[in-house]
Amino acid sequence: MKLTFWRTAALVVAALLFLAACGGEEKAPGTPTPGGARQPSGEPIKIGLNIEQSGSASVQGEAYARAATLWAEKVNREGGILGRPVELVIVDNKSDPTEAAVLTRRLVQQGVVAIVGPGTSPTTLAAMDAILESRVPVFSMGSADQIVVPVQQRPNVFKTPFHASQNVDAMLVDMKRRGIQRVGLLTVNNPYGESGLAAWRAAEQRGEIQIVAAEKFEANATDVTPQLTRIMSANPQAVVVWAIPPGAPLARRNAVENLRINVPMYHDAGAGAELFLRLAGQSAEGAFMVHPKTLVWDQIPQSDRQYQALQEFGRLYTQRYGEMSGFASYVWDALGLLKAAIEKAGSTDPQAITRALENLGEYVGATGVFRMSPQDHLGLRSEDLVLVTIRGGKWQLVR
Amino acid sequence: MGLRRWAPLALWAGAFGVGVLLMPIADALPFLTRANLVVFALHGIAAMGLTLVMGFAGQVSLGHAAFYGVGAYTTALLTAKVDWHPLLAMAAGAVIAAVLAALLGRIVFRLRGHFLAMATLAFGLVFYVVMRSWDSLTGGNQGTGGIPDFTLGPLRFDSDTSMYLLAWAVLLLGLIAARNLLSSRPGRALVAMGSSEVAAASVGIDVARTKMAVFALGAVYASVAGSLYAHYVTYVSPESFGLLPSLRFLVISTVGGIDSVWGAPLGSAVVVLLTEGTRELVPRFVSGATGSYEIVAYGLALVLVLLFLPRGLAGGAALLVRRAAEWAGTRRQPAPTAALEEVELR
Amino acid sequence: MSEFLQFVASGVGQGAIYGLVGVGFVIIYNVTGIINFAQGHYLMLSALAAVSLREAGLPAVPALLLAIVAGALAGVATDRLVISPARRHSTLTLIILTVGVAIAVEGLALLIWGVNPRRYAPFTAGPPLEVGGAALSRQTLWVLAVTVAMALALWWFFQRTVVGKAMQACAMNRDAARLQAINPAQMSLYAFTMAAAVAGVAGVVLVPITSAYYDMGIPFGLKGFTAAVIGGLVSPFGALAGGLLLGVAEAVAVGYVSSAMAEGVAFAVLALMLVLRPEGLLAQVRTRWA
Amino acid sequence: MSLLQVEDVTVEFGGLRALDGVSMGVDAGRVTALIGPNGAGKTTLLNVVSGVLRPGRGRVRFRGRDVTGWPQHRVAGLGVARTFQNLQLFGQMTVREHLLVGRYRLTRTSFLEAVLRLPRHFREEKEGREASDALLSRLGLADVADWPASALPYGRQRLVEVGRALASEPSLLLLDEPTAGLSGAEAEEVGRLLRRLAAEGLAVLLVEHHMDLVMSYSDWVVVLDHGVVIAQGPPEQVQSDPQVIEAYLGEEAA
Repeated sequence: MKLTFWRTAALVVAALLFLAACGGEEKAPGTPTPGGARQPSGEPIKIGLNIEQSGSASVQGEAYARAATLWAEKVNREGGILGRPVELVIVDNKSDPTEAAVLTRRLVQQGVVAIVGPGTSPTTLAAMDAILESRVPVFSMGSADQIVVPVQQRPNVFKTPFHASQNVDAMLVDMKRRGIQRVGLLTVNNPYGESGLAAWRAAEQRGEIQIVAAEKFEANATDVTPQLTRIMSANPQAVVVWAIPPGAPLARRNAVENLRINVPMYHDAGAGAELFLRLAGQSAEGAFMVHPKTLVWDQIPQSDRQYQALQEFGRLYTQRYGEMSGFASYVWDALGLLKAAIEKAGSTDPQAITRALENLGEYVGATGVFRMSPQDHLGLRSEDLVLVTIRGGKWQLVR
Repeated sequence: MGLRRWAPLALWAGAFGVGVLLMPIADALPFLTRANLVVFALHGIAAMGLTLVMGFAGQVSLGHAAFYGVGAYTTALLTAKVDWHPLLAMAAGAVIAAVLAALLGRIVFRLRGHFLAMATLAFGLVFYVVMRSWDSLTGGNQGTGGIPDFTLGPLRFDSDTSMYLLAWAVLLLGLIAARNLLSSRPGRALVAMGSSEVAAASVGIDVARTKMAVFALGAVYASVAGSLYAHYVTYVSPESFGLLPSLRFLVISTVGGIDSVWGAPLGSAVVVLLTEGTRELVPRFVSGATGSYEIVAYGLALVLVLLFLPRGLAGGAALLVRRAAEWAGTRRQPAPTAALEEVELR
Repeated sequence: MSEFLQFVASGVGQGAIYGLVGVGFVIIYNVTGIINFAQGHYLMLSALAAVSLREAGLPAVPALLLAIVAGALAGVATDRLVISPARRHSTLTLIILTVGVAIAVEGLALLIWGVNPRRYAPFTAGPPLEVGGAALSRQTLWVLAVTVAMALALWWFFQRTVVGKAMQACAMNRDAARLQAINPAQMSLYAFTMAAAVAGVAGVVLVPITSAYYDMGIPFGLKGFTAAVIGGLVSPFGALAGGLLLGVAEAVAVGYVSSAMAEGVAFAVLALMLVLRPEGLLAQVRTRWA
Repeated sequence: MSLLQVEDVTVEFGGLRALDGVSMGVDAGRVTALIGPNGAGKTTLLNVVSGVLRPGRGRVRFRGRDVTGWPQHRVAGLGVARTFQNLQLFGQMTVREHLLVGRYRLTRTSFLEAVLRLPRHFREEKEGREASDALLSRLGLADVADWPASALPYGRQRLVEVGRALASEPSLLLLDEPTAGLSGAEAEEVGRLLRRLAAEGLAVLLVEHHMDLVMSYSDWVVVLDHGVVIAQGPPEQVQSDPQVIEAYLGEEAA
């Protein structure tokens, strides 16, 4: 058969259908049945989502989009906000700083009352000018401290993920308990890893830890054995990996399979929940991770203040998507905080929402207990982080 | 005399007016904002530099975003950290970009074939890595911010509208400069070189030097656009100056057409319309469509445009005008359409 | 010493992959004059297809073979749907067209597989082998074995088959080849198919080492291109050697220079190569492919 | 001493000798013709003189200055202009623009002066326009001054190339088969033009196939065969040289 244009086109279509049939993403069983709450009515409240659905941070963006969709369904099922339905305007900034800035302006023009996103530090910082001009409340899921600090210059900017420094503090607590004083750092060479590295350097300056080796690797690396070799030659008592998938599970595999590293390895909350288990396989056993309680939502005792919030989020999310993500609760809580603030303000005026957020008091979310104030646009404490490990292919709460 | 002198001025004033008219159009279209116009103008300026390089030096550059980055980082560092005037910082960026380009050109223009493409690729990537790694200067992966607004005397360019008007004015200045250049001794040398290097050399044109000069000029365009970008976003990080932005400039220039300096703004407009248009339209046809559909649509649209308009939009438009003139029989000049189609880039 | 061996062992494994991708660049560039930006995307397609076919329940061998075929078909499609209809356009336009293909293919992969990376189990389970104190994972051995096999197969193809010789002729002089009744359109189809197939092979042997995800095409394409240029962009074997050199240089740079700059070291090597030895490391093989 | 002197020039292409110890001279005010069978090395010699090729051995002197191996543009800068056997016109440029490009070496306007439209640009444009208009009417191209050169019939395209070369006001003009593809009448026209130019003091080196033209319009003829000068002298003398006749007959017989 001679391959003409049309024959090839037909072949490609067939191949695509075949791939789509067997390659499709694992999707969990259908949506939960709608509850009996009254139907929201009136003009919808528009909330913008400016997230990284493609590009370098797409693993995060995917979780953000899932959490947001799930949340909007739940809220609209339960009567909306102020009796009005919620409409999400989700846009993909392609992990591109410029697009993130432009899309912030576009969302404002489309009349959103608040924006969730951008979801990384560089996209947020690039959009900062647009965010400040927009005057609508904006929740970022970026980890860098300067997104909300100094708060006087960030009147309408909030964030939901713990500061990198808080993750470090939580790890340090456990290290002190084990008598670990010398650590080796392996960070991904991008803004995400950089924020972790900076937090560790700060801890070292405070004299809380000694960093004996700090190596970086590219986000798309296929082998980080050389970096780990370097780190181990400095004799650390523990290795800290600051990265997201696929880098984090790759580092774990290289360490265990190739180098048989026998010191404790700590990962940060970005390492990926079930994704980490899937990608690291057997090698995941015994790895430590500092994480919000969402990862072990079904192991948290009823006595915990977050019990309710975690049950609701954990159940809905895992039922729908079949797995948990370390990033999903940031958007879930950002939207929850916005809903609470709109209800407290009794209006969708952006300024009023911002004021209400600052005076919300305690808000118990899945990520942690938020205590936002005019001085603190995050409001989380590192005590809300837990240490988890992997046993028998499952996340287990250590403490 | 008076009329002849003022006619071009009126023409450019009209062109500026066209830019102003784009604003209500963008406002009326649901998927465009004035922020898109800013990006359109900035990318148009940078791509114009690339058009000059590709159209006249006949060389592909895969690292154009690095020069965009040189401008952006120079402005960022000089205005945010040492408080230089934006114009001075912009000039400094342009000089640095030109020098870097000249050095690079000096090395690679001795080579032949696609080596410039490769060398610029390598240069762009090394620049990207340096921006990421030189923490103390550039802020590394975290980028650097706190860049003040662009000011010009009493004027402060702090909104989308003012920034767009500024960028559009700069774009027109860039066009004027390019057209001034092309209709003069050094510009004719460029055009000559672009079509036959051996014949150009035979009338005394130093081909290597001229290529180097046009490469430096292209870098200046990119650098100026980068400086404006820094003032607009007020924050720069390496992500904006890597391989993908370089490819984007390449796409803009090619789609617009490299035979005319008008190609760059045309191409930039098309790329903005394609990205934003697919973002808006695709979800209407495919319910629940997310980012991935837009990317596919964008890629396919790009392929289709190039399949049907291989000389880009400017080339296609020129051809259309010629054909129309021929058809209407109003031709005062012969129409060498065949020759136009046969001009090949080496 | 064992540290150094570890760096080399890691580098060789990565470098073999770069080299296999680079081979595709060389084949397409020499036969058609095009630098194909979608080259790394064939690797991505095959890697993801392998995961999906395995998950769909196919045994390993047919799954891997089918995945390679899928990658090769993507090459066929690139040529027939995009390159062939645009044959008369300038080389520059053709290069940009491959950029469009790369964008569309990446979007399609995102559509089909989503953003999350996928894993594929190593071909053979078991602990890594110790070589002079350095650990060499079993999958790395697979990568090396397959690379050697590919090198032999390529040698056989270009030296012993009619089509291979015709492609070589095309590479040396396209006009002369045309005079010998070699159809350039047909050669272009073969070039794209082969390049995609070789990248596909790289993709399926690579997945177990790392994981498969939709945007792995650009980084691997870039490294493959660098490998091809180091090899002089004239010989598939130069590209393989260039890949190995690049992989080892990167790993050694991690060990002795700076892990943050390792990638920069690779590209600086590329830049230096262009300035000092634009004809590539293996200039003497310029006129012959083997 | 001749204006142009070629001494013992040898050029090899991968073991094949295209030129083998060629020596000759070209004088001001004369039309010198370079003839020989196909593949004799005529264009190669032109390429060596104009700087396209660097000879393996031998010297090229222009006005007594050793210009061997100089890059093309520097040789051109001294006042050596040339045309090409297979036309090398500039894409979509008009006829007048071709002439303006030809004046490159006579002008100085820089990138900056052009972009900013400084006085030198206007002055040189004005001079350039006047000079090229004069040259255009002289070549009979005035009526098509604003046409794209590529739209002209072949014969006039050749003339544009000559015009471009003349625009640089050279002292040595190298012409590579300027009458190829021209009608007899057009060729005659070119011949008369060359005589007039020589009369004005220009040195012309003409590579030509058209024997009638060579014999009636040149002052001096150099015959190349297989890269070697086999004869030179006034046309009538060369015409009767037995070696030349043999070389040409050999070609015709083959």
